[in-house]
Amino acid sequence: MKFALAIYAAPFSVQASQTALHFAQTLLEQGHEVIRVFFYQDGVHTGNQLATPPQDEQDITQAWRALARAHQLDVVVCIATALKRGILNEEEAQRYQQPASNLAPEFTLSGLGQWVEAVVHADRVVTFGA
Amino acid sequence: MKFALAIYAAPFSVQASQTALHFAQTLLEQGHEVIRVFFYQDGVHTGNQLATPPQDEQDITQAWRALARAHQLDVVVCIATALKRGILNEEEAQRYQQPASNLAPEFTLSGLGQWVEAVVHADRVVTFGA
Amino acid sequence: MSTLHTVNKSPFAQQTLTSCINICRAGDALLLIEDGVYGALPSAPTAQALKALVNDRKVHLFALEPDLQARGLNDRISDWVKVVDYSGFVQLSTEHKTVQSWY
Amino acid sequence: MSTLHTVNKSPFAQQTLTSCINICRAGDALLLIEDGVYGALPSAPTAQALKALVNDRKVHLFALEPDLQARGLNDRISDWVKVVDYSGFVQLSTEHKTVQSWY
Amino acid sequence: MSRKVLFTLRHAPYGSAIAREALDALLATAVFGQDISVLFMDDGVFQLLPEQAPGGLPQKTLSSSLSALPLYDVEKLYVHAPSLEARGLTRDELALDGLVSLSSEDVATLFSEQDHLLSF
Amino acid sequence: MSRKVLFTLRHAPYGSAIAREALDALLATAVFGQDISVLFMDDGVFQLLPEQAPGGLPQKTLSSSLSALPLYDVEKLYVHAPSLEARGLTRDELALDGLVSLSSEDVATLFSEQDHLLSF
Repeated sequence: MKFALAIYAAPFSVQASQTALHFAQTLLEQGHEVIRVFFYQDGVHTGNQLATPPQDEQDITQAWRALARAHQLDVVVCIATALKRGILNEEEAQRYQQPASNLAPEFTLSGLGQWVEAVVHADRVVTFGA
Repeated sequence: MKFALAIYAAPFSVQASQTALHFAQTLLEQGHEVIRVFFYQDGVHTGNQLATPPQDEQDITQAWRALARAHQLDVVVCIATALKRGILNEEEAQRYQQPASNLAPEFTLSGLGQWVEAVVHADRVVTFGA
Repeated sequence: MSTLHTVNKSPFAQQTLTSCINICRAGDALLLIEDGVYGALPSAPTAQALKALVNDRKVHLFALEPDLQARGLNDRISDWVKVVDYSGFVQLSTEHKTVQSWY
Repeated sequence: MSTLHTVNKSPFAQQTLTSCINICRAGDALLLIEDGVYGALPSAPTAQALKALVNDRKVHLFALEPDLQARGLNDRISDWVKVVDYSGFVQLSTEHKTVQSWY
Repeated sequence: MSRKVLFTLRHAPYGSAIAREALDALLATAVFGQDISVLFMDDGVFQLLPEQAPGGLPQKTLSSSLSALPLYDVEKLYVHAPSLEARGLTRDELALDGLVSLSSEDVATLFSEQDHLLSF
Repeated sequence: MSRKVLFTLRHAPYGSAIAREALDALLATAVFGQDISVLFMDDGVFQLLPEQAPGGLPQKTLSSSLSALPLYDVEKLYVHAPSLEARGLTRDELALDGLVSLSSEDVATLFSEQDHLLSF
């Protein structure tokens, strides 16, 4: 089946981010298709490649990056809620004259339209709230 | 009186961050001393200088920066919970070989000892939880 | 068409599970995840309502095994709660037409 | 020595205010802030307990004015709730020896 | 392709950004021509109180944004009656016209008619 | 200068990072020689359940970290008895020894004896 996942929860702060990761891994293991993962609200922090967790804790951002690379996942970070929370790619950093960018390269910064498109084409939509 | 403030709440996500800001402003207006503001847990996102909120929303990070400059406030971001959440100064970015840093210059990245020291010397400790 | 409901908040702290219980209908499934698994305890304020949901209103009730295990709850849950792993979570989400997340 | 308690969660959604009410003692103050100001409504599940707190247990009860105003609650709150602004919040924190934040 | 999508809004305004960011998601979905229903439930009904004035926070007024929903052709607007009653509110005093009251059983039926359920 | 500081822990473990990060703050305060008391209350008592095994999450086991508190000379350990009772738990089955049970009134007294109250 075609799944679209919405993640509203910050990594490293609440468990929902781990739940979503585990759910996505299981979906892919079972041969389902994840047509898009959309990070919204505090979920956008998942795309921050500067996250440097201690060695004895899971690096959720790295885990999503690895999953995205292994399965060519379409992982989208909502541009409006990300800018507000200080998650930027190089293009937006330049546009707003910010001194640096921090979005991991596996993530795409895009609008809510990407989410609506995924909802339209998905057989199932699953939300992971904070 | 000498106040120490602890802020555990993310800016732009929950109101507690605005409440803390307003409380600190009022303390200073009334002649109280804010000996330290300690950002912990999701509060550390307050130090992210890449935050780019839309023009019709309050820029909480800028408001804290302005308050810190105007009153020479000691605003400390907890280093352990900040690194985990991807908030780094240049020194830590180099140490962990991260491609960029994002901590606003008005904030200091430091350990929990700074918080304990503030608690010891404060007449009042006020916590702003998420 | 039936719905899979997920609940991730403790019923001792929040009203989330109660809200979900009021909306479940026959054929739906309710999956307790994260801190929601405290709702599987017989001492939970929602315990009688959940039992009635299973027995009288024909709702299927589950709790996510790794979340029970993390919290030390495996041997403490009510016997009307079924335990599933992530494969079960995925299967439930395919068997029901929609998924409602209560958080 | 007395304590200022702050509560920032809606009593319709969370048990936070109830927990605080059980711990308040005579001479303490309780300040409702953020979504906690919904606790100032007469319809709140905690309304009778709060009234008893004020009348029988001699606890001072306040709600933060800008938070009431934001939510459209100014004309709806119980008459045993006093309204304060941020200056009042600061003053309460100086008048009591400690501040306990319930969130 | 148009899908039947229900937005369930269960959180109070201002205390968190959920209500505001839910509205943004709702309007985006409306703009893309989906068949949207909106349900206010639990503390989400507080989004509908009139006379909200968050100038002091400062945040934008949510109720006035909500009243623009019909302009986006979002016209299937529901409120969970037991949530209103528990809060001592009546449909007539709310800042949004055209709300249909639903019992818990009605909400279950509404859920069953959707292609997708989005919750905020 | 040593201050009397009470840590009140009210949140369940694993669902959020609060319990873990509270413990870090607690141990740091102990290392700096303050006069610390710890109170487990509301869902915070779930931090004390034995047989926690979060390997699948993956997070570190909280209860085993808590059992190290006496090594840090944190020995004033309290549990709110009504919180335990409401959850069907007894003091004897918890993963931490030396917990003193307090009524709500006792907790109010404990609060009144402190220089500062830190809540997590």
